[in-house]
Amino acid sequence: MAESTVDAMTRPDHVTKTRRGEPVTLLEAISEALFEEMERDETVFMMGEDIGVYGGAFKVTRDFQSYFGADRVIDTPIAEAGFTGAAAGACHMGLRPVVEIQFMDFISPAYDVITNYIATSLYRGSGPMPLVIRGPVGGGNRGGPFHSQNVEMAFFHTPGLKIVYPSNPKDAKGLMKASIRDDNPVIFEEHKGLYRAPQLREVLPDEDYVVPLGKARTEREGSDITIVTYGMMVHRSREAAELMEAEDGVSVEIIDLRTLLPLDEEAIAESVRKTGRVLIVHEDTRTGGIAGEIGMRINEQAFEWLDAPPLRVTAIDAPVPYAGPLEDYFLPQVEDIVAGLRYLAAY
Amino acid sequence: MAESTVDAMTRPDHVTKTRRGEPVTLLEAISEALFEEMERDETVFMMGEDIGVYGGAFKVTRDFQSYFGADRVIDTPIAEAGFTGAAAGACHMGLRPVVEIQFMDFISPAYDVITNYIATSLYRGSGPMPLVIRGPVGGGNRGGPFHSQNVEMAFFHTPGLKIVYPSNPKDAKGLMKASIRDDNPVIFEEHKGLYRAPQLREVLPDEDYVVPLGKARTEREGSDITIVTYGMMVHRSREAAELMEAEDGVSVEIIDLRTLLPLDEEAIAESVRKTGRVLIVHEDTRTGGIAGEIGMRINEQAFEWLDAPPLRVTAIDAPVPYAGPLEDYFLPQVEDIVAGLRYLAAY
Amino acid sequence: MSDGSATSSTLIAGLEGDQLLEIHDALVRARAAEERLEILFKQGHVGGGVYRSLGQEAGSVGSAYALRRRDDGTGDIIAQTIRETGAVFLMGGRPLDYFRQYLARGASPTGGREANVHWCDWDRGLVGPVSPLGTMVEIMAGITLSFRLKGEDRVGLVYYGDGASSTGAWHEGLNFAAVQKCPMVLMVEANGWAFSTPTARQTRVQSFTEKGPGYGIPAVSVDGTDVLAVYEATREAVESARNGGGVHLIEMRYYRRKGHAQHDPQDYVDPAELLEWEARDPIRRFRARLVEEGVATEEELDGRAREIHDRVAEAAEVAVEEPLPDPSAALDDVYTDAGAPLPWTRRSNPDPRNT
Amino acid sequence: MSDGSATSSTLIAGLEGDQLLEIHDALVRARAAEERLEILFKQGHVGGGVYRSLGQEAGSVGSAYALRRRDDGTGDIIAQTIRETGAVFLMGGRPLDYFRQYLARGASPTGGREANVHWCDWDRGLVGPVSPLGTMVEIMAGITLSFRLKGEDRVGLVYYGDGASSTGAWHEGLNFAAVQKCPMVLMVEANGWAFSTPTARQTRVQSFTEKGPGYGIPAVSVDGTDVLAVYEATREAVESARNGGGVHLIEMRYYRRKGHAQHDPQDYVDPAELLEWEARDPIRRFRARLVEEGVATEEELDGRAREIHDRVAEAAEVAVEEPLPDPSAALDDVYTDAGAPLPWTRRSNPDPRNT
Ligand SMILES: Cc1ncc(C[n+]2csc(CCOP(=O)(O)OP(=O)(O)O)c2C)c(N)n1
Ligand SMILES: Cc1ncc(C[n+]2csc(CCOP(=O)(O)OP(=O)(O)O)c2C)c(N)n1
Ligand SMILES: [Mg+2]
Ligand SMILES: [Mg+2]
Repeated sequence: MAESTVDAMTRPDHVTKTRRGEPVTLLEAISEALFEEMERDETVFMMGEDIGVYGGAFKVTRDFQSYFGADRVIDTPIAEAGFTGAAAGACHMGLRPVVEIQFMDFISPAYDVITNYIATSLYRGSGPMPLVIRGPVGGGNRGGPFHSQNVEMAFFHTPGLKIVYPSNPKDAKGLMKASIRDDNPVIFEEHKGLYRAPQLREVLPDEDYVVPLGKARTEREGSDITIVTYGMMVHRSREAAELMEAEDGVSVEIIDLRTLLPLDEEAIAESVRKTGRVLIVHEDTRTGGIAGEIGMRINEQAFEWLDAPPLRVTAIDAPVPYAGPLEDYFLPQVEDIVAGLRYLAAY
Repeated sequence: MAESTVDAMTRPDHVTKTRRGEPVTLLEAISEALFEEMERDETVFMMGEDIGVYGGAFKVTRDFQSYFGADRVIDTPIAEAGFTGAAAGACHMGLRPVVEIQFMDFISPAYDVITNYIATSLYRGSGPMPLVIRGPVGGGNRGGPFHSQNVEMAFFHTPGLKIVYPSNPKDAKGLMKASIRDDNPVIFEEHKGLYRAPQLREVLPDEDYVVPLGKARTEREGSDITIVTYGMMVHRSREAAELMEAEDGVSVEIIDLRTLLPLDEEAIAESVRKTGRVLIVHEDTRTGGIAGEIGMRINEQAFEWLDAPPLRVTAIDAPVPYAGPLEDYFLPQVEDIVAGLRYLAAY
Repeated sequence: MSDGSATSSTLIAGLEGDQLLEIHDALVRARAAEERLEILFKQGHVGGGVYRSLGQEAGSVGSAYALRRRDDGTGDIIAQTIRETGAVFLMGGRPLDYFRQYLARGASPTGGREANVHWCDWDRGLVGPVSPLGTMVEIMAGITLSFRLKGEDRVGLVYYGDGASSTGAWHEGLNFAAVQKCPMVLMVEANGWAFSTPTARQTRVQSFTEKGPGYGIPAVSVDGTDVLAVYEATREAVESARNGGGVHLIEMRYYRRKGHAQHDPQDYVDPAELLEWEARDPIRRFRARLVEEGVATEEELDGRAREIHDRVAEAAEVAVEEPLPDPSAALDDVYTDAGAPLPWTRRSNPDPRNT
Repeated sequence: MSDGSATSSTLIAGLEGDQLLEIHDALVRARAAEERLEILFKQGHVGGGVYRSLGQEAGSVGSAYALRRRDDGTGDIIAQTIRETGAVFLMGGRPLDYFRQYLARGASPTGGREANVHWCDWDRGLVGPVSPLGTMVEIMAGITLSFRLKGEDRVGLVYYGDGASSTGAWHEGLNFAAVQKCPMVLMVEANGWAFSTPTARQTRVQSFTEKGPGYGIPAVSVDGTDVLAVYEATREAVESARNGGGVHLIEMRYYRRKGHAQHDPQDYVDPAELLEWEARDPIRRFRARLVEEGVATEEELDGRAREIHDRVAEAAEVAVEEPLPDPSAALDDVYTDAGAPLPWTRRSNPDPRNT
């Protein structure tokens, strides 16, 4: 586009770690994906609050503006509906915008334009929406009710949208690239608790890879019980699975959904047909959570194979409280998953 | 309140039919409930677009303004977020506002204030929210993508809210009174296709009755299969049930949820424990629809009693199309329910 | 009746006779199509709402006439409202498609999925609007931002009524566009009403030009019944926007002479006001003007009008004869890479399993 | 440094010496509490974000001082922001509760469920704000609408930063309140920044008073570092609102001298600007003024300041010693008639069935 000036000499260090064979965090993996896509395709540009000079509240786009210019990394007014709607307009003109919502909790003012305009554009004959709406989600950081939300269920019910929620750096980079290249609007959730988690740091393939949307991943093979989960809960589930293996000799398979919409029904059904027992684990609140849809898909696709009811472990049905003890109580813990697995194992 | 002037002599005819022993439509039942509550409790007042002079797009509040005055029936600017938020402020000051959304599709600009402020007020220590947000929903009227939506799943996932969706005049009146008297925020959905449906016209008890929130109703007793449904689909389900009885000799029980949130889990489980087979029917789209949560509750409460998988009949996963043939294809039809019941009966 | 402002404006407008006649035809075509639509509605051909722009045609035609109109996707773009029949036709939208949309025909631009003027044509510069008011300001902000980013000297014109100005979307979109200096012109259709709500219950401003300074953008008010006045005001704003002048606001003052939609009896409106505005009918005004200035005779204009009415009637006939869409088309185009799945209950032998 | 405007304003303000000292103490208390909070933060006592109002204390104290402050639920009401520590204390909010909120103590007004100044006290006239910007204009519109409907002569003051003015909620709430002639005053905290975004990238207006006419409301701008100037401007607006004058807007011009929150190094800020505004420190200014006018001596003021710092330190101590909330309190108060159900996995012997 007009004023973008790409100077290969000054690529910021923190987006070239993979080229240098260094391990990256989930946050750095996302930064690399965004940076590489902007270099690869000049129709990709970004809008959001404080993403330019400041590099974003979590520094995901640090130094992007000085590298790509202020026309490709645009600091917006505080107007989630305004700039998300504007991004939709840009899609019509052949651009591929990526908008950052500073905290995904603040996507709510854009609920109208996302569900009514963006999700319906193709169906109404107005054309595709190659748009990515990304930002930090999730609890455990003492952020209180408005800096801790998971937003998938605000949009999961809207046909036309895709929803992505990575659990590790490798997936995050590949999924972000796939999302940017997808011609449909994608809501991309990045868990604050995973952003810089040191234990997730890994060396990524130094190549232009994508992780296809709509395909789940087997995080861990197992034969007795299936856990269907995503995001932060993949890791709590692994802890629980290892504990079950060690203490109870129960073998737990973990399906990491990666993409929530469209849901990889086949991967879920296949695992359940193998184990006959399933626990759905999500960090989000219970009633109306995604576990319902997953359970229903299992009823439809694998009922005959069930040896026990599909059950779920989730956050409690309340806003996200601020105080540590309250928030920890609000969130699903490893002990909850273990309790759920034990109940299913004994069923 | 200050300027409300109640003159018993001039009560509009259309809100006194029950007193005169005349049958009422679902729309008239709601008008009566609103009118009687405003007479009973002067802290009740209304805001919305065109509800005053015009009496509302569907005339639910016809003549209310001339009767109760312009301070209790307020014509607002086109600002769903603005006047819904203002209604929340009025709750804090001891008032009990009822806001009309002209078409519930347009509640989306208020999504932010409803989910983040209104639903969390009590939890944040700001006090109760005796607020009713009501308006027309539902398809079948050739309204197209923005005048046909069902909005329950936009809010079903938000703890702190209640959601009501009546299927007949008697329930509608009692549920509206209960909603206005409830100290929690209630989203009240009124199906356009039921508003004036002549076959629903009935004589209501001439007394101040309420239908408690959170309690389902058995629309029809049966022994072989349970249908869990609400709103317009109660009537399509009845048609299907009668056809099954007549043609297949299958006895179908129909549970009319009436309140979607909180969900009457007990009533659902009880019926399923009796029949062992369940079909969930909703007009809203499939993925992320309420059938998921209902199926999950059944898994949790009545799995042992299931002789077949809990299944669902819903609208297709798309926006609501305008053309008759498209919209009819989009919506669940009696034939779909029959097909679902036959599958379960044969399972 | 002729007034100075108008006389001067013809000269200033500097339009040739055939251009003036083109404008005349556009005005007549808009009204003819809407009148024909009303007939189809009364005959039961229209499922959804039917909207009129009676008395607002000059605003619609005059503003769109100031645009760079192309059919290859390189021209200016408008976001039309239900009151912009005239602009839609001027941009290249066909009366046939207009009727197809209202009649939900399978051959309509949206395949029967959407109604009325809610259709998109990127070649001719028509955005596909949605109903939630205010949204299109946000969308047009992004479209015109793209023009600036790509260095294209195109302009976007977004129409909205007085009522839409109360929405948060209108505000967020307008402020964003203003800060980003987007080549966007916001046309405020100040027709006195939002459904049954008078402008005074919508806002405290006397004129929407008062909102300009709050966004740091120029704003002018124009007589929306004077097609040339609207044309000139729009041409100026559009040229300024095209040359880096950023966002402009133009208030068109006129009156909604019909109800909000067909079903609205307008019983809340003072009949005297209606008569008053009928006397300022934009088409009668412009006709008189053309005759006065010797651009055409009454007879010539009658002839053109008859011709236009005939063409419009033919288009309506064609649309009426066309079929509704194939039901299963409801499943298509939910995603670029997938449609909605066929309901399991509609399979030849119903089964929820994907087998 | 003393300037004419200020001198004249003391007189006009017509405040007694003890009132002036009350204002002085309020300014000092706000800053003392925030400085103490910063210490607690560095000691690791605070989980959430820590916000400062350094340089904005005069706007906070001066405006709230103009209100009818009560502790029985009959007075005026404010919707505070994170920059309004001074106003919160003036209204009757206690430093102890302030620390409890930030430290998420079980005894905090929100029982540890919410953070910072996001707490509600209807007796003293504090609304419990939420984070999504703009929302509180809508809420306050309804609170003040209620005052009008109930015939109470109370006023609502809603504070918001320059950045919040870009939100649709701000617009919808303000326009609604203006049309409804609500007794509401909107205080625009024009501190030059929204996080890292300068006001010029937020809006094209030079002053937020330019937004007044777009809502048909009076708007004035005031030096936000001059506590008496803010007091007088607010008093006038509040009295007008109280007497049926409808909505007013007041822009407080000052500067956010600290980062957006603790974690913000402010590296995007020109240090020269910081020095410039430090020279206009509202507390130093007002102290000098009091001494100049002979209201108090340096020593007296030092004594009062020491006293206040001690009290604040004590409150902090108390809060630090207090326990965090009981975990299961997370389940309460979701509905007036029900809490969240206990997770089935946490029952003595886990079972999903309600038995
Ligand atoms: C957000 C939203 N709320 C409500 C409506 C319903 N509605 C459709 S048109 C209309 C009135 C619009 O008035 P105005 O903007 O002045 O346009 P006009 O009809 O006068 O041309 C309303 C309230 C809507 N479309 N969108
Ligand atoms: C709708 C919304 N979007 C984003 C945020 C994140 N956020 C919190 S404060 C802030 C900056 C606010 O700036 P301003 O309104 O000027 O207040 P100040 O911090 O300068 O006092 C932002 C962007 C938010 N709280 N709400
Ligand atoms: Mg209008
Ligand atoms: Mg600021």
